[in-house]
Amino acid sequence: DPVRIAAPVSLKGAFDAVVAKIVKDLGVEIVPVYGGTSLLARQILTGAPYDIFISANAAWMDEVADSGRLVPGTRHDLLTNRLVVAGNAPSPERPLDDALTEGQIAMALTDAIPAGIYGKQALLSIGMWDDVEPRVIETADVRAALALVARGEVPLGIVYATDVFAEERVDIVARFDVMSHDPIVYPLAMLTSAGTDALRVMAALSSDEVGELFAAHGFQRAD
Amino acid sequence: MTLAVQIQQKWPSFALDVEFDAPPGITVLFGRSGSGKTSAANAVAGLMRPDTGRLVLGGRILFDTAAGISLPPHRRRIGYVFQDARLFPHLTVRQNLTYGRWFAGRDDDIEMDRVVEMLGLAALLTRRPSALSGGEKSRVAIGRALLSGPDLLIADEPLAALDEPRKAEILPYFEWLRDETGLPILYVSHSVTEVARLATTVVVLEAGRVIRQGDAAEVLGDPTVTPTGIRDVGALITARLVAHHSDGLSELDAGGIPLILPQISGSLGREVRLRLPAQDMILSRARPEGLSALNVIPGTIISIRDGEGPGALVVLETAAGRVLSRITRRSVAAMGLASGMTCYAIVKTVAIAAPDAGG
Amino acid sequence: MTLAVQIQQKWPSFALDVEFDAPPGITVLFGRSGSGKTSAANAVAGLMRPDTGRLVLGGRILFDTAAGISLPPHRRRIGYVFQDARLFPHLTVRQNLTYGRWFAGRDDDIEMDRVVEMLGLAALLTRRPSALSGGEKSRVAIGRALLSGPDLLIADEPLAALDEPRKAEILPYFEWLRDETGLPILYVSHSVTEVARLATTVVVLEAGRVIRQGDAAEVLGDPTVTPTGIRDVGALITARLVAHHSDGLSELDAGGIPLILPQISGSLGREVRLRLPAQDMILSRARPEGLSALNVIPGTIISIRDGEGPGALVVLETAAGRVLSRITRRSVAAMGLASGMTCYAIVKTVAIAAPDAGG
Amino acid sequence: MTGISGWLGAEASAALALSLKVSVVATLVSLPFGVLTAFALARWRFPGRQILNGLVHLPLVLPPVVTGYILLLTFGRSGVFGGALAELGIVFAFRWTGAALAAAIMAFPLMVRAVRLSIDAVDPALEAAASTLGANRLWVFLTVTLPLILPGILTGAVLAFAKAMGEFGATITFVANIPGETQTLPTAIYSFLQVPGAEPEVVRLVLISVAVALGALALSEWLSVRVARWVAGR
Amino acid sequence: MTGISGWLGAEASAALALSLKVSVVATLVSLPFGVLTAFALARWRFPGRQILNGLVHLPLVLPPVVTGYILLLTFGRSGVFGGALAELGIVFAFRWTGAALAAAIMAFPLMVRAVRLSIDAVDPALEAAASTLGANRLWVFLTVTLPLILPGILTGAVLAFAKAMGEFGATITFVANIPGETQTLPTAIYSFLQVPGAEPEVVRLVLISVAVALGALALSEWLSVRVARWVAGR
Ligand SMILES: Nc1ncnc2c1ncn2[C@@H]1O[C@H](COP(=O)(O)OP(=O)(O)OP(=O)(O)O)[C@@H](O)[C@H]1O
Ligand SMILES: Nc1ncnc2c1ncn2[C@@H]1O[C@H](COP(=O)(O)OP(=O)(O)OP(=O)(O)O)[C@@H](O)[C@H]1O
Ligand code: MOO
Ligand SMILES: [Mg+2]
Ligand SMILES: [Mg+2]
Repeated sequence: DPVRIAAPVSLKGAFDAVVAKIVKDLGVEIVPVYGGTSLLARQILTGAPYDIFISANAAWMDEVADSGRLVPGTRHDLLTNRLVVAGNAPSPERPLDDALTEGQIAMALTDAIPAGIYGKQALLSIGMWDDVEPRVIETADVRAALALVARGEVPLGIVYATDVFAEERVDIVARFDVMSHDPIVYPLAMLTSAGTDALRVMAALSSDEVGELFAAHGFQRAD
Repeated sequence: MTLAVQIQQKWPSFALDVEFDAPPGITVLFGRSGSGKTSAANAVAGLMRPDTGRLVLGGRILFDTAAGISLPPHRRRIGYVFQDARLFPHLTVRQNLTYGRWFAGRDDDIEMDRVVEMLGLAALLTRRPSALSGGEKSRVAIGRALLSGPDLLIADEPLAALDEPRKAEILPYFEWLRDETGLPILYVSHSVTEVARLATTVVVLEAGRVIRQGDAAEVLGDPTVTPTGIRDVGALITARLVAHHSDGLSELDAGGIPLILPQISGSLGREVRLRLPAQDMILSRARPEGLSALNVIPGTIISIRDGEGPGALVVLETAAGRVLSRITRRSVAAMGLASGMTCYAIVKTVAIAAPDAGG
Repeated sequence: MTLAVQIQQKWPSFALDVEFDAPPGITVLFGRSGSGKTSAANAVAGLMRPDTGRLVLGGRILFDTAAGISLPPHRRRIGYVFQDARLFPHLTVRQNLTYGRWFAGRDDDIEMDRVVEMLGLAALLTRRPSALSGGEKSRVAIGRALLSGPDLLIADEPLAALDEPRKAEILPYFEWLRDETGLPILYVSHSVTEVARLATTVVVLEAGRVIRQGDAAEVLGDPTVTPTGIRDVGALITARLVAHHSDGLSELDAGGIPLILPQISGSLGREVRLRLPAQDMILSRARPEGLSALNVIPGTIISIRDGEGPGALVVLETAAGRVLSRITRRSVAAMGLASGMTCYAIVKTVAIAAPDAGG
Repeated sequence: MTGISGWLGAEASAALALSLKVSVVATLVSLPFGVLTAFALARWRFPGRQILNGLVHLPLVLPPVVTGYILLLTFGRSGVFGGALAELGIVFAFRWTGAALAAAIMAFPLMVRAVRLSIDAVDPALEAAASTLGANRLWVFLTVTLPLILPGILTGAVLAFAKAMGEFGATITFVANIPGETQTLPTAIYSFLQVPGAEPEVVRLVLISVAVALGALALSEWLSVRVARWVAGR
Repeated sequence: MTGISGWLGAEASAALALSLKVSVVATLVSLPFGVLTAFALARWRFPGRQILNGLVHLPLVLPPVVTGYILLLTFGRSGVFGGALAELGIVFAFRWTGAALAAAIMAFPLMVRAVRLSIDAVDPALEAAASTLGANRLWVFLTVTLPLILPGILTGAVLAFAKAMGEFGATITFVANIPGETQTLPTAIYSFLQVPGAEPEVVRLVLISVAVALGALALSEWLSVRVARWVAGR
C-alpha cells in the first residue's frame, strides 16, 4: 500500500517537490492528499485511510489527537511560516501602520481559516483591527486572498510569506512581528491507521535535506 | 353477456343520472350533443369514476359504490373507440393495432389481416399517426379496439370522420360483430341511419337522463321520440329473404307483402331488418299503377298526428308491421285521410337499399 | 375576392398536386378520406409550405415559390376551423372565442352575441375546453374562426361532430356568410347534403389531384362524378319563391313548374337553390292522381344510364332544368322507358325540405 | 423574526436575510433571460446556437470555483466588462449584487433546461391555430406558448431559487465573504465548518437552510399543482 | 489518447478518465431511480411525499460541502449505513464509487425535475386509452409513458452528467482528492488553483472539462432532436 499523506492544500507547491524527493530516496510509494485542513481532519475523524497528517494549525491537530487517532509520540511541528502584507507588484516595503492606512485588504476568513485568524490577532495586538475591519474582504482561503491581490482586484492582502514567494505579481509591503500572533506552525503526526512504510516517511520528512527543500519554497523548519 | 349500467355523477353545470341495460348486440346511446353520451361511456370504461352507481358486465361486477368495488380500466376488458382517435404517436399504425393484443394474449394473424383489410389499412401500416388523415386515424382507432379482444366494445361516434363509401364498408363489420360474436357493443351515434341499421337496443339520453330505452324497432318507430329531429323518424320492420333475382334485386317477404331491394347478401330464409324512413313513404288511396316504385304496402291508418310545421305523421298498421309516413297536412286534407281508412304506402326500392338494409 | 390555388407537395407515400379557384361563396373540397383535402387546406392557410405553388387571395399574393414569397399564417387573414377543434386549453370558451378579435381590431358585441346565440354557446362561456363534449368543442371552434374577421374562411368538416338539429341550425349561418358577406369559404366535407346546400363551387379531389371542379349544380348533377357513392347523386335546380301559404308550405316556381316545400324564409321573388336527390324521384308514365306527393315535374327522357348493380339513372330534361332519377332497371323495363319519351317525376314535399333547400 | 434572529445570532440571521434576497433577486431577474434563451434554443436555428447552448451549460460543468474566477476575470473591477460597467455605476465585485449574479449564472442552466423541456412539449398545432387567428409570433408566444409552459417556468424558478440558496463556490470566489454584504448562509456555514467544535452552529444554519428550502418547495408544489390544473383547464 | 495524456500529464489524464467514469456511472445508475422518483412524485399520492420531495432537493439547497459531510456521516466507514454496507463488501468512502455516489446525489434533483416535467406533460388520455386496451399500470408506464418522456429522461441524463463532471464540494468532502482513486477533474483543478503560478495547468484542465462537456451536449442535442421526432412521429 502507498503511504497516504493528508496535507493542507496550501503546501501543495512545496510538498509535491518534497514527495518526489522522498519517493526517489526511499523507493516507497507516496500519495499526497491535499485539502483544507478542517476537511482533512474531519475525514480522519470519520476513518479516512491516511497514514500521516500535516495540519495547517495546532487546533485541528489537537482535535485529531483528542480522538485518539494519533500514534503517541509522533506529533511534532514540521514547519513555520510568517505573516505579511502583500501588495500588487511592484510595491516597496513600508512600515505596517503606513501600509495599512487605506485600501481594501483581502484576508482568509478571520474567524475560521488559520491565516485569517492569525491576521486578526496581529491586527488586534497592534491596535489596528478596528480601523481595518470595515475594509476587510474575506476569502475562502488564503490563496483566494492572494489571487485577488495578484489580479489587482484588491490592493492589499494579508497572507503567508511563502505565498508571496511563489507569486510574481505580488510583493511584500510589510511584515508582522512573529510575536503579534500565535506561532504559525504546521504540526505533523502519524495516524493509528498507518502502514509499515509510514515511519520511514515520517523520518524522511523531518530530515535536513527535506528541510532545505522546504526552505527553497520559503518555509522555515520548526524547532 | 349483458351490461347493466347505473350511474350518477354531478358537475357544477351538468348532472348525469342514467340506468340502462346493454344486452348482447349493439346498444346505441343516442342523444344530442352534450347530452352525456361520452360521459356515460367513460364511466363504463372506468375512465371516470362516478359519484355513485353500479356496473355489472355478464355477472362480473365492474363497479359498485355500495360494495366499494371499482375495477381499474385494464381489468374491465372493455375496448374503447374514442371520439378523438387517441392513437399512440410514438407507435406505427401496425404497433397501434397490435397494442391490445399483447394483453389479450391472442396473436392470430387471420383476425389481424381481416381487420386490416376491412378498414383499408394495409398501405398505412408502417406510418405514424401524425402522417394520417382524419379519417385514417378513425379507422386505425377502430381496428385497435377490435383487436384487443374485449368483452364489451364501446364506440363513440366511430364513423363520424368517415366518408359514405367507407362507412358502408365498415358498418357490415359492426353487424357481423353484433350477429356472430355475441359481443355487447355500446355505440354512441348521432346518425339515425347507423342507429337503425345497427341498434339492437336504443337508449335515448337527454340532458344527462335516459328518456327512453328499449328495443330498437320500438324506440325508433315511436314518433314521440325524435331526439334528433322529425326527419329521422322511420319504422323498423323485419322481413325474410325469399329470392335473389337475376337482375340484381332481392325479394323479401314482410308478413306476406313482397318487397324488392337491391341485392342483399345472405342465404334464403334469413331474417333481415329494414328501416322504412317516414320521410320516403308516399301514400295513395288507390293501388298505384305505372309507377317506377316497386314496393307497395297496403295498410290501415291507425293515427294521424300533426307535427310541428306543415307536416303530419300517418301511422299505418300493415301485414308487414307498423309503418310511418310523413306527408304534408295539405295532402292529408286533399286526400281526405282519416283513421280507419285503407291506403297504400309506396316506397322506392332504392330508398330502403343499403345502408338501411341489414346486409 | 377570389382565392387562386396552385400547389404541389410530395411525401414518400402521397403526392398532392392541385389547382383550383375559390370564388366568393363556398367552395367545397370534396373527396374520400385521405384524398388530400386537409393537406390542401393547410397549404392555403400557411400551416404547411408546399414544395412549389402559388396562392393568390383577392390580388394579394400569399405564397409564390417562383417569387420567393410566403406570408406567415397570421398575415394571411384566413380563419381556420380545424378538423380537430384545437381549442386553447388554458382559456375559457369566451376567451377562445374572442382570441382572434384582438388582432382583427374589431370588438362589436353584436356580432359576438349573434355567434354565441347561433352556436348555442351561452351556457358554456365560462367553461374550459376540457369540460366540453365533442360537439360543443366543434361549435366553439367554428365561433372562434368566424369571430377573427378573416378574408377567407377554411372549415374542415366543421359539422362532422354535430347532431342533425344542431347542423340544421348552423348551416343557415354558413349560407348567410356565403350570400351576404362575399367572404370566400373553403369548406371540406364528406356530406353531399352539406355540399348541395352550401356549395357555390365544388372541387373534387381524388388521391391528391383535382378530378373535377366547377359550378356546384354542374358537378353534383353529373352522374359520372360520384366520389362518395351513387346514392348521393342529385340535381340542383333554381326556383323562385312565389308564395307563402297559410298551412306552413311555400310555393316556388321552377321554370313554370310549381313546387311545394315546407316553409322557407325570405321575401317573395327570392331565388332558392333546391337539390332533388335522384334517390327520391319516382317516375310515372301517366300524370299521377291521388298521391300524397305534391310535386310532379313533367319532362322528356334524354338518357338512361345503367349503373353498377341493379340501378339505372334516368336523366330528364324539364322546364325546371335537368332532373335525375335513380330507379331499378327492372322498373325501366316494366315501364318501357326509353330516350325521348315523356314522363313525370314525382317528389315528396318533405324530400326537398331543409336541409336540402337553401333557406 | 426576533425569535429566529435571537436563536441564530445577529450574524447568522443577517446571512439568512441576505441569502433570501440574493436568491429571490437572482431568480426573478434571470427568469426572463432564461425563458428567452430556452425559447431561442428550442425554436430558432441560428449560427452560434450550439455555442450559446454550451455557454449556458458551462457553470454546471465547471467546478464552481472556476466559474467564480471567470466571473472575477470578466465582471471584477479590473475585468473585461467589470471596468466598463463600473463607469456606469454598476458594480458587482464584493457587493450583494455580485452574489446574485453568481447565483443566477450557476442556476441558469437548470432554469433554461426546465423551460426548454416545457417548450418542446407544447403542441405546435395550438400555436398554428393561434397564428391563423391573426397572432404574430410574439403574440402567439405571449398568449399561447407562455401560459402553456408556466409549469416549466415555475419548475425552472424553483430549481434556480434552490440552487441560489445553496450556491457557495462561485459566490465566495467572486464576491468573497463580507458579513452583511456578501455573507450568505452557505458561506457562513463554510466558515463555521473550519473551526473545531463549531458543529452546533453548523447544524443550526443547515437546519435553517433546509427549512427555507422546504418551505419554498412546498409553496412551489402547491403553486405548480394549481398552475398545471389551470393550464390543462381541469 | 496518448496525445492528450501527453499534453495533460499523467495526473491530469488520470483525473479526466476518472471524471468520465464517475459521471457515466453516476448518471446511468441513478437514472432508473430518478425516473421512478419522478413518477412517484408526479403521479402517486402517499404519506411522506412532501418529505421525499424535500429530500430529493436537499443537495441543491445545501452547500455541497454540507452534503459531503452528510454523506461522510452516513456512508463513511463509521457512518450509519457505511458500516453495514462495508460488511457486505460495499465501500464508498474514499473510493471512486463514493465519488459516483456523491455526483449522483448532487445531480439527482436535476434529473428528477427534468423527468417529472416530462411526465406532467404526458396526455393522460393516451394512458387511459392504453389501459382500456388491457395494459396494467406498469405496462402503460413502460409502453406509453416511458417512450413519451424520453426527451425528459435524456435532458435529465445530460444535466446529471454535466453536473457530475463539475461536482466538486461534495466529492472532495466525501471521498477526498486521492490521485488515481478519487481525484476528479474538478478536485484536480482545485489543487492546482492553490499553487501559485500553476495557472497554465488550471487552464488546461478547464479546457479539457469544457471540451468534454460540449461534446456531451452536442451529442445530446443531436440525440434529443431525433428522440423528439421519433416520439412525435414526425
Ligand atoms: N369534467 C367536466 N366538468 C364539467 N362538465 C362536464 C365535464 N365533462 C363533460 N361535461 C359536460 O357534460 C355534458 C355531457 O358531456 P358529454 O361529453 O358526455 O356529451 P356527449 O353526449 O358525448 O356530446 P357530443 O355528442 O357533443 O360528444 C356536456 O354539457 C359537457 O359540457
Ligand atoms: N406529413 C405527412 N407525411 C406523409 N403523408 C402524409 C402527411 N400528412 C398527410 N399525409 C397523407 O396524405 C394523404 C392526405 O391526407 P389529408 O389529411 O389531406 O386527407 P383528407 O382528405 O383531409 O382526409 P380525411 O377526410 O380523412 O381527413 C393521406 O393519405 C395522409 O396519410
Ligand atoms: O456546483 Mo456546486 O458543487 O452545487 O456549488
Ligand atoms: Mg361525446
Ligand atoms: Mg382531413
